[in-house]
Amino acid sequence: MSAPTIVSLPDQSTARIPKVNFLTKENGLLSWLLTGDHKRIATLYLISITFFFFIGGALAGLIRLELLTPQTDLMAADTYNKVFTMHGVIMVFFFLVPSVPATIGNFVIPLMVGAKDLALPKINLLSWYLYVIAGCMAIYTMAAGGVDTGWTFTTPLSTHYLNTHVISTGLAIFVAGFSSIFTGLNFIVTIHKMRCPGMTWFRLPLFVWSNYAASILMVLGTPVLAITLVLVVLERTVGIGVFDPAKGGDPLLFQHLFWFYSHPAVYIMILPGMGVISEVVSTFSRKRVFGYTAVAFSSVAIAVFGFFVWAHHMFIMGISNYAALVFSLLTMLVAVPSAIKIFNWAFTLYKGSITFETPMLYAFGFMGLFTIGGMTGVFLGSTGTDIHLTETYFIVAHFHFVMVGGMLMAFLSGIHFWWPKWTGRMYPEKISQLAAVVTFIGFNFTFFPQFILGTLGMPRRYAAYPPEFQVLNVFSTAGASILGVGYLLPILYLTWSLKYGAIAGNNPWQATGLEWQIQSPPLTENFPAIPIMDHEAYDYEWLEHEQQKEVASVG
Amino acid sequence: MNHISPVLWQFLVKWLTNFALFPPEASKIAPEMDALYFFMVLVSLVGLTLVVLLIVSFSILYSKKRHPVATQIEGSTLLEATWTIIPLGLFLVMFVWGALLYFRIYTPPANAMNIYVVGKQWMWKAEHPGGQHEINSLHLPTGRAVQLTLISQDVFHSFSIPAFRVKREAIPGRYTTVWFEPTTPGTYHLFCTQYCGTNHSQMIGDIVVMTPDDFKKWLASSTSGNSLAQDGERLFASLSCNACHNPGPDSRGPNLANVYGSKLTLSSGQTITADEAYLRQSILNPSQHITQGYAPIMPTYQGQISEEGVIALVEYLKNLNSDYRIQQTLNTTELLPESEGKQAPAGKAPATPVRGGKGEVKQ
Amino acid sequence: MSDSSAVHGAVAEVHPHEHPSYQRHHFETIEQQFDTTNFAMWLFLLTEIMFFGGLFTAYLIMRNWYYPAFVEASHQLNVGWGTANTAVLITSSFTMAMGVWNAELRRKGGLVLCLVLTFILGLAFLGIKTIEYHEKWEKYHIPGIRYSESAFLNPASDPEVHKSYPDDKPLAPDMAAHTEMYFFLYFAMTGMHALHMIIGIAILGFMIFRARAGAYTTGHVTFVENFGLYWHFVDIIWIFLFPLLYLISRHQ
Amino acid sequence: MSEQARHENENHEHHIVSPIIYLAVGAALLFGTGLTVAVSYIDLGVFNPIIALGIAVVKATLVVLFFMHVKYSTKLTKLTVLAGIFVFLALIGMTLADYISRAWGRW
Repeated sequence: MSAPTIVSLPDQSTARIPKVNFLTKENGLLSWLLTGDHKRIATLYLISITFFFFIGGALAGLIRLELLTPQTDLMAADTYNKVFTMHGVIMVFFFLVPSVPATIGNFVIPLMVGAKDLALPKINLLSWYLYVIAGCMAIYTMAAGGVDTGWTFTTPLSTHYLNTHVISTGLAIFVAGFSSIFTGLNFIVTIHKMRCPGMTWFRLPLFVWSNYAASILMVLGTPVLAITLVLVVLERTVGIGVFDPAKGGDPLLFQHLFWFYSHPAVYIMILPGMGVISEVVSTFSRKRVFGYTAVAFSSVAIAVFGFFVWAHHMFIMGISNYAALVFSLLTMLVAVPSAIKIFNWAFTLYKGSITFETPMLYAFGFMGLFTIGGMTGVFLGSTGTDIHLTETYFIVAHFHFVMVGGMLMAFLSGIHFWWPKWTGRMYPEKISQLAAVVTFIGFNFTFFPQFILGTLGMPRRYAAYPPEFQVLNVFSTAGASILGVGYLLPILYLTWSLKYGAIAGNNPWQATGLEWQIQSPPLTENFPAIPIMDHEAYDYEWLEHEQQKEVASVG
Repeated sequence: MNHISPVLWQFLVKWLTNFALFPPEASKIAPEMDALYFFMVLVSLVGLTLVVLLIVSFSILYSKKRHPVATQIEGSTLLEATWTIIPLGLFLVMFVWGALLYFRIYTPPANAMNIYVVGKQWMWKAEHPGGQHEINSLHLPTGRAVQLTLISQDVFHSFSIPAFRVKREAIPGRYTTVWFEPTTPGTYHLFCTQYCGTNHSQMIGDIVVMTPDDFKKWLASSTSGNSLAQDGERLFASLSCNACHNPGPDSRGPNLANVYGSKLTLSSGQTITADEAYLRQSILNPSQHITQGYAPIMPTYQGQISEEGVIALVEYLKNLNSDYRIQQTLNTTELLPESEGKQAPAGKAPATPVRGGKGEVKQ
Repeated sequence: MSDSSAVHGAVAEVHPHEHPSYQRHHFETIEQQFDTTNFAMWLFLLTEIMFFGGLFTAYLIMRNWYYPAFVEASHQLNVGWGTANTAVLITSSFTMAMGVWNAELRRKGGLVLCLVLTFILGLAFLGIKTIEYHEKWEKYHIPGIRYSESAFLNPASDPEVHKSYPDDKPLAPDMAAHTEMYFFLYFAMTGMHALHMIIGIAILGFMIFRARAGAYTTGHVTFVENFGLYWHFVDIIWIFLFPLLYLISRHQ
Repeated sequence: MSEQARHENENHEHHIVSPIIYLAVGAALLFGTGLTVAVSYIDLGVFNPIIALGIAVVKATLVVLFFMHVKYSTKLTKLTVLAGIFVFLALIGMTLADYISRAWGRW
């Protein structure tokens, strides 16, 4: 593409990566393992999350391979059940929930608010260690033979009818939950208390707002999941009966408590992604986000309403019809802020000056796929159509459109966007644009047929299925292999760029955030002097002015 | 390539000739559900087109090449209000429309024919009131409202008939209901859609919809000799329920004739309608709802009667319209072999051997 | 750090810019550090509220369902011990609050005394709890491990309780089985509470050690204050557990 | 620190609560404990749990306001406490709403 670009790199012949930065400040394994620096912890998180993403991805590949044919020929039914359970557990709790907040959020939030670090650096490190411990427990579970409850741990199946490693998985999620709580807690405190002078709430970048909203959900939702899993473990070990209908307990109570976390968890996953999109769309159209306040408050609205919609996962499970009515209505209300965001992003482009670098391509992908994912969510939130569509491949397609089409696109967009800041080097533009396009095509190929499969009635979590569903499943599997390539490419060229990428300079995108006004990679203490925020967020005129001043002073 | 492509080609031809975007509509509710579904698809398509159109046209019009300097715009309250209110309105329409369908599907009409369905790992058992038992299949007549009363013996299952657009979880320990009216004869898929363990994907079956005449023939040919209520009657007698529940003046338990559907006053002062769920609860957890004027002396039958047994008892009580019938069971008690019912093992309906395979085939 | 004094002229006047040793490098002022850790502690307490929230929900639902079982099972608890424990815990909350006050006024002796008192009262609470748990063990009221319903099938078999609650009728067998649910929830809630107490007491021990070295009486009260919040929170949980588990069925 | 945060600081300034207040609160809590035990033995029907929980709420409020210094804290702290109570009640209230309304239309 010979389209004009906003990328402005320093003169490559003279440019050097700054000698002193957070990566080089201290050396040795211990300096990493005992670090309090949010940027180093973010790096640790990035590595461990990528590791789990590829485990989860490999499991997804196995699922698609098994579903290539209607029979259970690649693996037996119970193996298949273990594979999709571990895929769900790893992707949800070890990739999606911590993905953007713990990596990108951890890296840029202190930079964006103009702080030297997160408020509680030791807690931040503790959160990473908890994540690693939980991850080891999950891997132990897999090595020891896996678990086949489905990631939803439906009682009484998980408590009394299965003999797999439910306890170790439950405890792994319990520990991972605390890792997530500490990350969220840290963000809230940082955003409240560590903003630099002049950084008012409405000067914060929208990425900060959306992470703030997600953190509220993390802090208030996750403990309920924790106690629920404790009860499941006790049910298995002691047999206490709260969820056991044979002893007078109520399995629906488990569903209530589980979804009280696990629905807000969906917003924990998607909100930070939305924040990334706000940053990227604004930067590459050189324009302030259209209706900043509306986008900011829609994040908070999603967080608040997100607590009151959990029972829409239980419409056909025998909750009261009247409760279903209320939860359905609230679900409709929570869909509105997402619609607002989509249109606001689209109108940010209006009268902008748009360029099409990789992060922007991923962001476009996000907007399209999230629109489909969000709208199909309304299909499931409406009580009537939910009866037909729930528990089929329609729901699988829906949440993959939101989580993979939405969140993963946003994650990749953000990784590419902040890669120059993180490493000081640019990723190769051409091949990454190719990867973005491949991902988009592969994704649609994989998951769009699943909407049709679901409407036709193919149930989820089936190792074998009626032969008439095969063609669409073949499409889906074929798409998954394209998608796999799309995900392998970034890890290859991003690793390559660590050594061979062009030197990025301070502000390759000419973005306005505080993080772009400092050296890349940043210093350990982020800012040589505490910055003073004297302009609004996304103020491109201010940036131009500053740059002119700089040129003038150098000249 | 040579090896694979004929196979793929075969698939594609087969698929393209049978291509469907939605399953057959075989119940009265299905077209209505599809109407809402297509309305939603339409709204989604319009919304998606709008978003894609906006992105593409802005990308072309305002690319850096054409529009090198961006014009800063703060926002527009009017526009934002528009795209808040219009989606909200559309979503509310979908909410109301969906809720109307939901209430219809989960509120069975009074005159519906009731079929009991028991889910267990990994099979569906259907029990017709006439005593026909089926496994992994369900025969239904067209043109008649059918209510399913579902329960699970172990874990959550979900009874899903895509062609009817209905689905309901079978929950352990509680009855749930769903109803539909089949319209088109044919054989349709029955799926368990709630993940229920290793052989979840084998918990499938056939829904066979027949014309009323064929259905009558089928009923006649697959009867087990006893109706469900008769099974219940024998169980009632063999468990000696009538020792207390009889019309005598000094009976220790309430008389059960005509109890179904009546309003009972409980010892706690509450009133409650005796429906299937209430009858089931009263057999398994009798002391939870004590009828006013009686002592909580009834033993629990939890773990002693299988779900099928409870269903038979409930069906018997539902059809119990006169004291005379109870008197009769009282008299026939001695005639019954002692063993029946008392040692009814879990999972087996007493008195009636469950027929293996598809009930109708063997006649 | 001199850069911040330009921005914070006003603050800087009040607090001359010599940073105390306990100020962490990424904070500008000690007030900011205090505010931040205090706020973080409150957020942590929010997660604790939600953690107990699941148990409270389960308790309320099950109590509604199996009311007679819950009434009679709660008669098995010893109100005397329960009241004593509530008093002990409230007093410990008071001594903890006084400890914070002493720390704020930089009175080392007072602080150590208060912390030791809190420590002792905390141990007393756990001691009484142990007596109660032991009683449950003796009476076969440990759900899932050592359980017998006989006291509910035949109240006269437990003369002690029967004397105080002569109106308790024998429960029907199916209802008596649900008393186990009450005791499970009792152990889950009080056990989770006791776990928090144990953690608190461990931290208290550490604090007494440090307080004697004068660590908290130099004006840096954050740790004592935040621990106080935790301790009071644990007290509040008990303030709700006590009536829910012990009291609300006493009149029957 | 933002202006807002600085502003919050000004009304914060480590308000030191007098021990007399602590003593009074402690006494009130002990009195509340005695009261709630005494009242629980009087048969008031449905009001027994309501009164018991009412007293508990008052006691908890005293602890939060005085022992935990919320009365003298910033708006942010007060808001945090309220948010916690709100979500806690949402969990319990909306779950119970399902259980209560399940039987509607059936009796």
